[in-house]
Amino acid sequence: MSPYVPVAIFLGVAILAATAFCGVPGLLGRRRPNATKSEAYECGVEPTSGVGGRFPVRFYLIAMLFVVFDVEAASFYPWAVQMRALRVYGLAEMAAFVVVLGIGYAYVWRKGGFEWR
Amino acid sequence: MKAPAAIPPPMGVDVVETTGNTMTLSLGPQHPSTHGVLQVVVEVSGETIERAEMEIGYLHTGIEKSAENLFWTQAQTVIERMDYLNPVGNALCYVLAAEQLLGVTERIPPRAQAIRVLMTELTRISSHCVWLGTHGIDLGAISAFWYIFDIRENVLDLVELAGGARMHPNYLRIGGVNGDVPEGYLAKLDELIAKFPQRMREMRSLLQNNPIWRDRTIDVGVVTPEDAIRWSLTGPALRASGIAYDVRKAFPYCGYDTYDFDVPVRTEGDAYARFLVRLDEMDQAMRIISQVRKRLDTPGPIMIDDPKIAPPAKETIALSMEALIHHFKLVSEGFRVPPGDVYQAIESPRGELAYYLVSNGNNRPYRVRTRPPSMYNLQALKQMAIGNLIADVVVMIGSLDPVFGEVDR
Amino acid sequence: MPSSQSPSIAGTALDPTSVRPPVADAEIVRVAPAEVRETLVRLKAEGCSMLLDVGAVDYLEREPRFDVVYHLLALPAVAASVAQIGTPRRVRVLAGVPGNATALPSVADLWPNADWAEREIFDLFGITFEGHPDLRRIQMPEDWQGYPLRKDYPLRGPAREATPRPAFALKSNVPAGTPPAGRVAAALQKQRERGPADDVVRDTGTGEKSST
Amino acid sequence: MEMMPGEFLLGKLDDVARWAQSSSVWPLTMGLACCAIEMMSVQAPQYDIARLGSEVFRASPRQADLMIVSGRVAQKMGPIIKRLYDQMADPKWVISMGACASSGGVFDNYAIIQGVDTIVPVDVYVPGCPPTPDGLLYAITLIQQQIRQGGRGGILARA
Repeated sequence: MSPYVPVAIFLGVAILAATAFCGVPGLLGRRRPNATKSEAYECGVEPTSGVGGRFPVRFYLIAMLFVVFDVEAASFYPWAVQMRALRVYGLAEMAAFVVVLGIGYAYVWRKGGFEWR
Repeated sequence: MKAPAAIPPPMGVDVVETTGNTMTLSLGPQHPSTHGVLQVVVEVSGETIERAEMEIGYLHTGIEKSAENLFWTQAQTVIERMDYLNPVGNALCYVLAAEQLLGVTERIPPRAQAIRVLMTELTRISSHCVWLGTHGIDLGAISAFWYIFDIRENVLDLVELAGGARMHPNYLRIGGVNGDVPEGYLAKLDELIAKFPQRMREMRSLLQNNPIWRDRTIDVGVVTPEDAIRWSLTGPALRASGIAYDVRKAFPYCGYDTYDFDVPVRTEGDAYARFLVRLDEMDQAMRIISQVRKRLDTPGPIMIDDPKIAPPAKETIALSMEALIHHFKLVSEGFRVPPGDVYQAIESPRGELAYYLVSNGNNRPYRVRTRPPSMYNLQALKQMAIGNLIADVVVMIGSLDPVFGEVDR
Repeated sequence: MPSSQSPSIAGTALDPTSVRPPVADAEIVRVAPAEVRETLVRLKAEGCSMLLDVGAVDYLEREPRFDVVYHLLALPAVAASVAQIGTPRRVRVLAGVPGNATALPSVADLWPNADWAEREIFDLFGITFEGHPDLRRIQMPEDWQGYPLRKDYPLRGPAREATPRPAFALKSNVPAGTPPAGRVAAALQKQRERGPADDVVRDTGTGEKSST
Repeated sequence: MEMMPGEFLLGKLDDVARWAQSSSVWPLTMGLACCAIEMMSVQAPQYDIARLGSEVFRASPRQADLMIVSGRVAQKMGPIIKRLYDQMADPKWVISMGACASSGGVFDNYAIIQGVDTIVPVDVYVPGCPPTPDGLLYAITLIQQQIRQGGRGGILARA
């Protein structure tokens, strides 16, 4: 029994639960569509302009930067849990990771990527 | 393979915005941050607002038309529901205007005036509590809402104990007050006076030096003194821009010139200044209440002794014929108010609330025109919102504290 | 009449603004509609910097029929303390507008806060303001007919004024002696069947199916 | 649902669904007038609507089950409320809070719609002007009672 069976079971249960929670109410729930219900909700008034149109690029910029630094923060968790076991090697590895990302952070900060205007 | 066109410049971070397309959004009548039924149609390019158009009228109740079809005392019921955060203030302004037309302002017993001041200041504190709670929620400070509503419940208990209802007590009358404060009331009032400073310190420590709160409110919605005058802002919005105009000091009524309290003023004119002015106003209100509390020790009449206006005491009706006649006339057709028009202003938590009352000698008001401070304060948002982010507009609406029962009347 | 059944006893004064109550609330300036604008410009130059409010009143029998009332206040336009402000000068300008020519020059350019006030007067009284940036209804829906705050506009709106109030609301208009009907009769009948003795205490246990 | 000897709870699936639906009725954030301020007091810790599972006031009608019409309904607001009600997901309930929403209240005039039940089907009327927070809490328990005892809701009620 390879050590990865528990991981597979865990993954299977997670996917099963997710589809169950989303799917079953969809199947058993009541369907009463009407014209207004399918329209876009805009605070109670008729929707004015279509949602199309192009978004300013600042939104994508901020989204990209967020993804980068959020993933960085998320990758601390596995290390933090096993900090005792990894001892100095883990610490050095993590420090290098942080320094590399720090350089990117400083670059974006100086270039004004965080300013909204 | 054709050589590619000129290689575009490296994607530098300082990107120049080329297309100017804007999106029209509606912060509609049903929106958590509009403090009621206001629709702000904003034309947005990215997050910055190019143009803000406000649509009101979603709570138009025709109060002024209803008041014209009710007796003088009955009209106070609908008028009290205009600014539902400050019901006693509305009733007070209407009652003072009617008394001026009747010419009985000097004959109102001092104890009635003291009770009126007490109820108005209590309602001012409860109104500022609701403002701070909702303003906090708009900026994510939800704990402020929980704490501040506890203070508000204590204040409303006192209003309910004396007036009979939490929000619209219908406690004032033309000529005085409906009934004296019950016994044991002054003891509960002392409890609140003793507890209040500590609770206010807690509230101040929660938000005043909170870095997020300061970042979100400092330099947001700045109003210069000239703009405040041009847009006819009054109340905390005006005093936060440096002009210390307070109707209680400029045109004293109800004996306000005999109480000593000072008018909090700041000069920055931004949302943070309005926040500080309102907090100081709550402390000043409590200072007035503690002075009124001393005056309530001396018993005295609470209604004018003119039988044409004040209904006779219940027990005298069975005994004396005149009392029965006065009671019958007052109940069946109310009293007449001599013809004339008057402009009576008071200091409501939102600014100068005033009634332009016209009577043609009938037993019903001929015209009750309200000067709605919220409407004029809210109108300034048209100019303040241009060039700001949508998140800042939410802060501005909260700091102007509009109440839509008063904006739409 | 929404709540009081008795009709209003007739008022005495045809023009209430001509009778001055013993009240010093403001200086009164009555002008003809033609010179409203220059009076306001003059007053603004004299220091009445804030336009407190613009209101309107409909005196149905009086000629000119409408009164548009401007309330002005003299406040310093710079930071000022309570002492410096003292008791500022308050002026009330009354402009009599005839019923057939209901038009006035707008002052929205002098004071921007007049924008909504004038729109509301147009919406509720039908008085138009020339030169107003965006004169349309503000309180009532766009397609609303009639001007509600006029004295000849019925209180409950033209549509509902035609339908009489439901009978149970006006106790006085049910002629005496008519036998009770509908729910009242049913309740009386149930009372008789139950008889006076066992006054049923309403069972408020949770199990009971609530009357929704 | 009753307790079986081995600590098992047996009950129809519909009852289980109704029990779940009734214990978390999420209201829509829609405050109109004075009753909205009392609705806020119900949300505040002193009256604490959280005890009934309804403390989550959803801003969008898509995620709300209960529409509390808290205040007077003006002529301009009528169509807005109809649209919001239509855009709420089924099953949905309506509480008409206060005299103004239920019957026009003290404002029997041109500007107020005389009772919100001319626009949306109302399940519970709350008397009072404004009703005390206890009144609203009792109204929400009535809604929960309706759900548990076979009103709209549940899983298999297709219609």
